[in-house]
Amino acid sequence: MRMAVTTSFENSGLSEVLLPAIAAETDLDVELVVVGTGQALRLGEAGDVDAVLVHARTAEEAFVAAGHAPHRREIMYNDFVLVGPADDPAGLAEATSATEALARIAAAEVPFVSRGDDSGTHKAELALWEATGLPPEGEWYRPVGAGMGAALNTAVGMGAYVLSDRASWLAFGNTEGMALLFQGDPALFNQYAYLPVDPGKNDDIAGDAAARLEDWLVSERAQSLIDGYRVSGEQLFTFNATR
Amino acid sequence: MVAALPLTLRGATLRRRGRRLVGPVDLTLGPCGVTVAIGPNGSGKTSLLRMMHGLQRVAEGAVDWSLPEAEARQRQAYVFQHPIALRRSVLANLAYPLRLRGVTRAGARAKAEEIAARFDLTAQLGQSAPSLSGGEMQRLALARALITMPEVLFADEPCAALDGAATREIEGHLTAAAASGTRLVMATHDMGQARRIADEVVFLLHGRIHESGPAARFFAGPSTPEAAAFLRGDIVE
Amino acid sequence: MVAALPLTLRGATLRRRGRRLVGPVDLTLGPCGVTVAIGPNGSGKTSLLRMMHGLQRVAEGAVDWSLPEAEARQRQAYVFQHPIALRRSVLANLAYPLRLRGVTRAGARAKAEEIAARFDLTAQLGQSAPSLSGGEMQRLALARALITMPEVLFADEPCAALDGAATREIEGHLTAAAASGTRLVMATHDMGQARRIADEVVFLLHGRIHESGPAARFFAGPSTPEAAAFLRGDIVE
Amino acid sequence: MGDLLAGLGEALRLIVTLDAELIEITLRSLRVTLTALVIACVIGLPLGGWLAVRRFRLRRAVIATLNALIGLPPVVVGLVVYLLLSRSGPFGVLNLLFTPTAMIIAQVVIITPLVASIAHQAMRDLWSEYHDLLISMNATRGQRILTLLVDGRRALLTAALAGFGRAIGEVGAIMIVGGNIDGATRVLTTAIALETGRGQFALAVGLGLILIGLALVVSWASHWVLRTERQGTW
Amino acid sequence: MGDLLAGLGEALRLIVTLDAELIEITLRSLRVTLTALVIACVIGLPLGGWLAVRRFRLRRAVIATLNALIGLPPVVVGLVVYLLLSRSGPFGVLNLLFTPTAMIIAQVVIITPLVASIAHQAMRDLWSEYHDLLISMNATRGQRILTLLVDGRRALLTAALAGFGRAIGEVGAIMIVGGNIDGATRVLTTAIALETGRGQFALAVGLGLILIGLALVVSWASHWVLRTERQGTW
Ligand SMILES: Nc1ncnc2c1ncn2[C@@H]1O[C@H](COP(=O)(O)OP(=O)(O)OP(=O)(O)O)[C@@H](O)[C@H]1O
Ligand SMILES: Nc1ncnc2c1ncn2[C@@H]1O[C@H](COP(=O)(O)OP(=O)(O)OP(=O)(O)O)[C@@H](O)[C@H]1O
Ligand SMILES: [Mg+2]
Ligand SMILES: [Mg+2]
Repeated sequence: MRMAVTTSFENSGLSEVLLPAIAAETDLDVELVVVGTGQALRLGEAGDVDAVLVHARTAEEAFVAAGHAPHRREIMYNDFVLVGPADDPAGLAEATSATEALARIAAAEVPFVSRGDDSGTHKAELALWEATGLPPEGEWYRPVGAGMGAALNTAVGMGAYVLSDRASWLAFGNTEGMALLFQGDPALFNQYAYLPVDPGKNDDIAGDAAARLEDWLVSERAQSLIDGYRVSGEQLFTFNATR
Repeated sequence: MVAALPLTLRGATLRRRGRRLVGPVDLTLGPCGVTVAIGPNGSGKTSLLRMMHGLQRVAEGAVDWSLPEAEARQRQAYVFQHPIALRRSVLANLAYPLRLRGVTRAGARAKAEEIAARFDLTAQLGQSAPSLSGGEMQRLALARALITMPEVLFADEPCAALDGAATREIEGHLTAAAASGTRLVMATHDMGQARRIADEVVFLLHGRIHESGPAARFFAGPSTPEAAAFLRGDIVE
Repeated sequence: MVAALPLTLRGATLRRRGRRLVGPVDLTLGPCGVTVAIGPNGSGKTSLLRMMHGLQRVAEGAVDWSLPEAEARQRQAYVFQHPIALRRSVLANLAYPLRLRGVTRAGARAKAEEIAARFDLTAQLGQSAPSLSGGEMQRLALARALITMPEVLFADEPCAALDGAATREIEGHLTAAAASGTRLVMATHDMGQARRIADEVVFLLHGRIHESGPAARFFAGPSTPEAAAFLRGDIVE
Repeated sequence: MGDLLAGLGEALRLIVTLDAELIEITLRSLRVTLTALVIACVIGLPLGGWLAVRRFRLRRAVIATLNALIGLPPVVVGLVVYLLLSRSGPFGVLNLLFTPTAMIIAQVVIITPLVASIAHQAMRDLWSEYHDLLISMNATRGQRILTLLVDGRRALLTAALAGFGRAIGEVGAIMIVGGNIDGATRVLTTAIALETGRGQFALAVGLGLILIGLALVVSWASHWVLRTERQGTW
Repeated sequence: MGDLLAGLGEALRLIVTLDAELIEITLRSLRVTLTALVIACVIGLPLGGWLAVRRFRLRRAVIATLNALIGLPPVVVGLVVYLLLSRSGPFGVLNLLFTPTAMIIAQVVIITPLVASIAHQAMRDLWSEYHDLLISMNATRGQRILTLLVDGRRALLTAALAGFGRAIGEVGAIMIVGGNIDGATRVLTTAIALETGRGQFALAVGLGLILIGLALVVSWASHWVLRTERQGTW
């Protein structure tokens, strides 16, 4: 079976832990198609993949409402973090909330890289800006229209701040001169959900396999793997599926 | 076998970018004999031969063979003023026209070797054709044209690069071909050669046929002063 | 002005893929006169001229000018057996060697027009050179070679495609050039021409100089049977 | 700079340890690209020859169009092939999406105009040399094209190598139609893109060096096989 | 199929409304690509000519290498240029990263081998025709190359157009070094990649059609200007 996932999931490296376990325990051969959030949902809509794993709640709900998936199953979450130049010109380290952190960036007019691609991360970022009440506009605000990895690379190259999911940041190799500067606000919560594609779309959709994968993903075995996944000693994802 | 000849040209005219290169030409080419086109440089000998052969489309008038054009073309061969060699060996060049006609590789090879011997090219068979000397190249071009035993052979100054002995030998091949039924249409600057082998002469001047007729009569006494001047080797205006 | 001549060949040999095309040749070319290379097809006339001009590197022996090679080359010109035309107009072809030497566009143009008039190419000046007729092309090649007034001119069968009148006219140009100091080295198949203009004859056979000497003596009575046979137009083995 | 050196080290490490995954994706890269190249040559070389020997009214426009199609943006080609092969698309029943076949299709679309353009350009000169002779010998159109292809084979090498290079280095289209699925459609370029996205530059550069090495080997080998640049003219 | 038609509609809409952003990124695409092409031609055409006229021991190897470099994977080129231009890299002080200049640099690296290879191939034939004459006339090496470039200009058009096509459709490298920054470095191809990632396939196809249209206009115009395919040989 094929599952479309977002780049942040693939970049985190979690898939390399889960896939072998899935193969061993359910004899499902899961192939990951790694694309942007919008593209992932379009692949599901066209029936080209059997399931979708993304993190963009509004879009997911619309997907279910349009009948492309029978339901949406929350699996796990991680969180977003604000990353920026290690010398922290905007003083994020002193911020007490995510909105305050962004407000500091806007006030200092230091470069900020935005995904700008309508992905889950991008939507979360826009929601945060809205909460600050400040319009993210100006020379310092750089929407790069690219995936998480490319946006991180751009931010590193520019010495800019960027909102990243924790997983992508921790797994990221090119961290030169950059540091994690703000984290922990509940507003930065990032929920991943599993959407099995409606098997009625065409005959080739492996609805049965998608259901079995869903069962595995919410199993205790999956929970221990997800919660136990560490990069540089840090836990990346937290399992929160309801059984 | 129906013959491709006679060939009839009626008011045939060749133009290039507005300029009239040849014509209008009216001419009938009967079934046998040797026709030699003569005339000063740039008078249109090459253009006339190319037009007859169908390499150049006429702007006005008509060039008619007795057979449909494709069939007639199949029975002709042409030796160019600047020989064109395929970038292959001499052997492959000789075999090429036969291969085009579907002759087997072995059959074509045998025939090519046979004709190479007749044209004194055996030593060069394996050599790359573009590296031949001027005279060898011209012999190759002639041999390649004759290998299909064409009904009509156009030859544009086929002996210009040949030494005395080779010229006479090639003339021998040409007259032998003519005797065995190949209609020969040839352009030459060598008046001695024209005298030796022509049955019929076409004297061109400024793209038109200025005088034509049986060779014997023409060389004995051309009827126009220009032709007379040309035969004397004087400049013709 | 120091002269590029005399040219000395000592044991000069040309090879291609193991085969000896020419040589070993020992020859000295003095400062004036007309040397004509004759010999059957494939005897190595073209190869000898190319070797002297430096177009082909010798495998053994030496080709020595009295000046360093680059300077000597600057004073030579070569007319190829198959004329090579730049894909430009006749005017641009004529002006090209002057432009290479840094002559201004206007200056080169004026000279080109002047020489075109002498070689009867004025009507063709704007025409694309590759579309010239065989004889016109050969006149172009000669004119282009003479436009720089070279000290040495190599000409490989420069009249093969020319009609009788043009041949005599070109011979006139060549002897005029020779008279005004251009050293002429020429290959030809036309024994009449060789007799008319040669001061010195080099008779080649199988890539070697079989006989050479003053033209008058050679044509009056060659000392080898092969040369005699060649002059009679017989096949030379 | 450090990353570049590290990339070199990475490339060496992957090669000397004969990394199993590296071998797998390298072989897949080669298989996809060579298959696409063969198809593109089978279409493009005769097409180039045909355009060289055939005179028709729209010829110039066709050649100019072919030249322009070299610029087909890979992402768009990928997208269009995706839409056609998608299960909801017209060829969905073939179930080709996210398979090497789909990648081959996309690559064929991308490189055929390049191969045909270069081939046409190479054979146009040869045709102007052969034109009179082949017309005079009454060669059929097919025979003319075949003769040009055979006698111009060394010039066509550039066309084939350009097509190979374009295909082996391509990533935009095959990413979309292949999906970069580990073990199924991952090839060198998509792996490089993945590692770049992960910020693993040394690994990405290392894979890139291996890819360039592959292109060098293929180019040298084909030049050697065709014995180019040896003899003067042919 | 619906998406393809919608893409056509989208393209028409963008064009007839003279969408300001479309015009901006289209002009930027053209500026970046044409600048890169000019630089690549200034390097590649004489290099191709030089390889045609010069005989030296490693010539074959150099030509084969040049042919292989056509296959430089754009992502790797982008990465290396990124590493060189990044603030911690050797040319960091120039502050060129994420500017159109960086994109031009990457494109020059990508298309120069293609331009030089095709140019070499085109001029090799012409050189074998002119060889004897130019040697005999004692033309300097520069004059030889210049003559080949001038007399072979129509054949070189294919080289230039291939380079243009490759550059205008390229996305992998310029995405990395340009960053696809809205209003600064976004060009047609990066916009297409963005819309594809967003699942806005119609818009992506629409932009793609505009890009292809651009390539067609450039190709037709240059064929028309050089009056190719008009006269027989030249
Ligand atoms: N494409 C062309 N454009 C313009 N003029 C042309 C073209 N082709 C040929 N000509 C001219 O047409 C005239 C006749 O040429 P043609 O080759 O038929 O002469 P020819 O009698 O064979 O001369 P030669 O004895 O020198 O070979 C020449 O003046 C030539 O310059
Ligand atoms: N590249 C080559 N490889 C092999 N043989 C060659 C090569 N070039 C020339 N030859 C041979 O060398 C011999 C001499 O050639 P050359 O052109 O010098 O003869 P030539 O005296 O000028 O003859 P012609 O009167 O026919 O022009 C010929 O037999 C030719 O086939
Ligand atoms: Mg003629
Ligand atoms: Mg010769």
